[in-house]
Amino acid sequence: MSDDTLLTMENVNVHFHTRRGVVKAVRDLSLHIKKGETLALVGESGCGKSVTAHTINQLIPMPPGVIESGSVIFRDRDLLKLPEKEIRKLRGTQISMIFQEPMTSLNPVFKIGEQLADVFLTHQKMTKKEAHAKAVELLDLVKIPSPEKRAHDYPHQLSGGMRQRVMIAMALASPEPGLMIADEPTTALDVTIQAQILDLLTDLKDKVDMSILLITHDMGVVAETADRVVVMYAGRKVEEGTVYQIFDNPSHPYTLGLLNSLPSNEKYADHSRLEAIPGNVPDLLTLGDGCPFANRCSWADEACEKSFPGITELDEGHSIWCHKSEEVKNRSVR
Amino acid sequence: MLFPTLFGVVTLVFFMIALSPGDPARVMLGERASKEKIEKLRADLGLDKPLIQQYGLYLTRIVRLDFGESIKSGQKVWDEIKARYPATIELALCAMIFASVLGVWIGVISATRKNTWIDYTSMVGALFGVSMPVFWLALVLIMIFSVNLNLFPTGGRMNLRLFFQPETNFYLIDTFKLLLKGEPEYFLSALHHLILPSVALGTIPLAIIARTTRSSMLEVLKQDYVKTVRSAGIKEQRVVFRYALRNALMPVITVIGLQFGMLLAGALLTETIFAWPGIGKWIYQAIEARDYPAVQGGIIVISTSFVLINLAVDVLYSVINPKIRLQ
Amino acid sequence: MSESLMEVKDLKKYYRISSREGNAKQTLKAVDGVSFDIKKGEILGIVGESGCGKSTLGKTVLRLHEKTEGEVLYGGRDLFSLDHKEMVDLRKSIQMVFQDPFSSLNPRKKVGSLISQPLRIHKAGTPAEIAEKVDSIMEEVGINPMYKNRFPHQFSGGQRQRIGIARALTLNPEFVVCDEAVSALDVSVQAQILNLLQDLREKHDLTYMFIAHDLAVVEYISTRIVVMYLGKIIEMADKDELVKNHTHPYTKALFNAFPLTDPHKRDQKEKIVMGDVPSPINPPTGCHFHPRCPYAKDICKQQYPPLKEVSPGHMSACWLNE
Amino acid sequence: MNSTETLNTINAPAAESPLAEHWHQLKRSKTAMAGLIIILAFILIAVFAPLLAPMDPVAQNIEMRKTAPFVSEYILGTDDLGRDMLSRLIYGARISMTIGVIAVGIALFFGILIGVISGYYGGMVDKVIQRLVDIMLAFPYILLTIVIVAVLGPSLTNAMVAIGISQIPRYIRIVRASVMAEKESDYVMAERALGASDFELMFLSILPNCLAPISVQATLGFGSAILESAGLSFLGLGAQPPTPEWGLMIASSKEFVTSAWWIVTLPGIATLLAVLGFNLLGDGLRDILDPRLRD
Repeated sequence: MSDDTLLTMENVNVHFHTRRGVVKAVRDLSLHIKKGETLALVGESGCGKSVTAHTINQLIPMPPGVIESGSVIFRDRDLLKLPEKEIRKLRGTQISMIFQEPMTSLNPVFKIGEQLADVFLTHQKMTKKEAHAKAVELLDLVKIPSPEKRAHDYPHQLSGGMRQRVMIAMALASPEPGLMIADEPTTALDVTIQAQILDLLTDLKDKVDMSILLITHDMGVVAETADRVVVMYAGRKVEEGTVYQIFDNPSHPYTLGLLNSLPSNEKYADHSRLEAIPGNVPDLLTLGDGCPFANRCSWADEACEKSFPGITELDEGHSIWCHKSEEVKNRSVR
Repeated sequence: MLFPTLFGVVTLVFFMIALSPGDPARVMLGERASKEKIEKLRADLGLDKPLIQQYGLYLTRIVRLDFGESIKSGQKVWDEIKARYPATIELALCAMIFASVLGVWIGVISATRKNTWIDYTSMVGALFGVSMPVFWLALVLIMIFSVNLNLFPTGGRMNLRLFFQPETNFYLIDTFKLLLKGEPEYFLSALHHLILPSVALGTIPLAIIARTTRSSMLEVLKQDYVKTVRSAGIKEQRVVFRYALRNALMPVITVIGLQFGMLLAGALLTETIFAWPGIGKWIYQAIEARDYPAVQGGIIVISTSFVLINLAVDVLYSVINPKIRLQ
Repeated sequence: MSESLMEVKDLKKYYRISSREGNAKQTLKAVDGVSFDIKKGEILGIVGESGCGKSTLGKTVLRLHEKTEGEVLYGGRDLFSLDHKEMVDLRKSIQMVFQDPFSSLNPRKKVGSLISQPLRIHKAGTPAEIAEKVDSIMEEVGINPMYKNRFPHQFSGGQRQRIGIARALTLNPEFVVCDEAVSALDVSVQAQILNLLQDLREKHDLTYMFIAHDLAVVEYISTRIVVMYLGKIIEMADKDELVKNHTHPYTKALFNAFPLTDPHKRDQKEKIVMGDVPSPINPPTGCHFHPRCPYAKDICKQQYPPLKEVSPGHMSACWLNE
Repeated sequence: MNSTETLNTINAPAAESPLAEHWHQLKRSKTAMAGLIIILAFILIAVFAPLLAPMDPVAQNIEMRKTAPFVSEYILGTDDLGRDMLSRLIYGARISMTIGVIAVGIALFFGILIGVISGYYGGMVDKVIQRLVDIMLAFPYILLTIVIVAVLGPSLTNAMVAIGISQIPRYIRIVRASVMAEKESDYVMAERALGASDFELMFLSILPNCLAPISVQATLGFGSAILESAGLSFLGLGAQPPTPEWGLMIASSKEFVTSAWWIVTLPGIATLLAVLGFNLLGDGLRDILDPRLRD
């Protein structure tokens, strides 16, 4: 990998041991994040995108989760081999995270200024006063109006959008932010607020030198903010490319189906029937080794049921994992 | 909130006693008393008046803390309560301090070491704790520590050989003054007499507090905001004690308040065993003697305390929970 | 213009909110003087952000909540003037599909019993007839009738939503309120359900009131769209007219904020409105939108603008239209 | 996303009712199973007491009084009147189980009825009921039972009734809270939209979904009823001599702490075990049925 790579994930497998059996939540996943880029991990519920994120900062509940194999190299160190203490040091200093539900992500009994200042106090040597000043500075950076006053508010006094800003500020409170993992950061927010938060994230990425791993199910959010996209389905990566490659030339049947299911797709301006993907997401428990999308795919044949396909490189940086790449290509003009 | 509840309590007590079978006058004078005598006493007590009038009379007296006179001793009920209640409160407080401090500590340790032997042992212990009759535990403790090991006195508040004149009836306060004057034996004796009853009374609350703390702590540790501080790299110990504990304590405080109230009521069961001259033992004897004014007064005092404790809990609750404070 | 099926006249639904401390009660005006009508066969989309009252509106027009003021005329009769028996009777023709397919089905009941419940309540047939009807409706919504002895938790979100739809349709209603009926579903399943709703409408001659926060979905399915903000209708027009010629700044903001699925257009967008959605308990004076509106004038701060027709069938409530 | 959730929702293999599901979970909970076994043992002892007890529980044998355990045909020794401890303990189980059933039965019946009405209708009805509950809860419940027995007159039956009555407020609270929560859920709204009647909604739709917290409380309430009745008997307000009630047995052992440990300890251990059984089962049930519901 070249020098501008911040994080490389190789062949990661994550299993959950449940009463009914083993759930292979993430299978053979490899991906990389470059410095300064926003990588979107997109897919529907159960596709393993959140598990992937939690693998990076080691927040997978174990048990029942087990990281079976693979490596996650972040700034030349394998995160999966680091002791808990080191990981904790990395979290908050170099890898930070914001969650979907800003309502529950902040401690209800502490003022937001206190919570922010505490992150500074943990990682840097400074007085309480300095930490508070820093906290206010950050609140200003995430465009919270009258930050000095807001620092003395409790979380429940803020709106959802404001809370998410505070969460972003928490993530930025480190001395050397490297990677911010944003797990569905706008899903719980209203659309006008979502637009503001997405704007803020894009803005900040330029101001603060960091990469963002954006986890989302919303193709619109991806189109607005991502540089590169990894599409996941049932624990597998099925397509990867730049945001333009993915939206201009979606090539995996699943990506294609996903984009075609969107009512906002321009082809439905005439009110025509939506081209929905038939069927349901497969049960991860009983899923075999074949292509997980095979049972919903109109191109699928026996080969698809049997084995998971290898990589097909379509363009520089644009790859799909599909047995039927040729056939799909001939029909996938959007 | 407070006054309507108290009013309700007082009313309920009145009607339950008033409607109970048996004639207090007859109880007081004995089975063989003449009819005239009983009628006269009934008139003296106001029992011949209509119920609603009795109730009005009763209310006006209660407001002035006049609970009437004890049938058995002839003394003013309020004076008897004043002489005895401090003993009960002193014991309950000691038991509660013992239970809260140890209970919260055990609960936190168990929660942070979930599924280790420490956790299992303390939780099995706690389960036994909540399953025991308190008076039985008291008896067993006396049997082991007083009778067999001879470590603690079997009852009473002070070595009877020490001549002691209480002022406030809170022995620890009274004797502390003597301690400062250089007479430590009084204080030590009072303390010595308090230990066994406190442990006996405190064990059940201890178990309940430990269980509540543990489950509340586990719940809080699962919350997103704990994930947030963890993902901000803050040390686990700080996560637990600074961030999580304060949230986890909220239900615990409610339980502590509730248990404190229960202890005051539970005094009825334990004070006789430890020959503790408190209000519980006194009410117990009053019930046996069907001494209604005393029973009435005692119950009102205990339930009022219970209501006040709950009020204090609410206040404390709002101090640590900004959501309630500001709304 | 076809006949109207339901007429809503100046409908208000207020809630008294008591704060924890003290007895100071506040009024939440969830729906604050809303008037519109629904014509037979149309799909009326109601769109707005959280707190705009769209969901309360949906439940109030079905009298699942009691009104505070106003009228809801259905077939000429005011819903709120009906007695209990008449109302139960009317429920056969007005139905609702709920947002959350996980909470809108009683977890303790089997699917067959859930779907047959309305038939049993209204005594619509013998047990055999009911069983037959359940089978046919299950097939119609795409659930194999052999699964009728299963419990809701054994189905996926999309399947449950199909069950919910089946149940709403067993009594052959003519009017169905879909309250965020697809927003809890994954995109690929959402498309299936939208198609199903369309198919059923054609087959059974249904009229929908389709409530959603997702502009794309509303835009796709509706024939006419109502935009709500803090309890009031701020704009209302036929779908194409609203999409192309919306005049209200909030509608503009909404369209603008909605993420497009085209990365090439991401830099061409206008700057979006700042600030939060105010609380419906204490909405701003004058036009509720003025604190966030880039075009706000003095009058906007003082007086609420009337809902006026700006072109045939297109209503908008904004002082800028004057 | 949550992978375990996916499991429950997708292609579940066979029809499994929520109850069957709970039973499977219960079987895997060691706590609950331990509790269940203890309870079953006590129930069996209670039912077959006449067959199991080696002697008449009230027959006195003055010559053999205060015989220590394991030295004579009185396996667990005799009390101060020479009655067989083991037989008394066995018959005591009968009494304690009866107390539990009757007290919990009374509390459940009224608690559910009042709680459902209060929670479902809300408004004035609810306010009045809640005020009364507040007042009842303003008494520590031990005191409340004592007052009720004092009013009714001391006897075992009255003790059971008193315990039942004093437990009612707890059930009202729990039932009301969960009814109020359930009432707001979409499925109730959905069934109302279908035209279901209030009665159907209250007792056929909502109540079955509130059974989780109720059954937890009932199990724990069974244990506390046993404890309370022991307390009442200890105060002389419950069972009267020579009834072999455990609390009464402890009460009459007060004077033997120096001389006969078994008279003191055995009835207490029996009480402890029985209550422990219910608490274990209650804890297990709570973990399974409602992980959020903890005291």
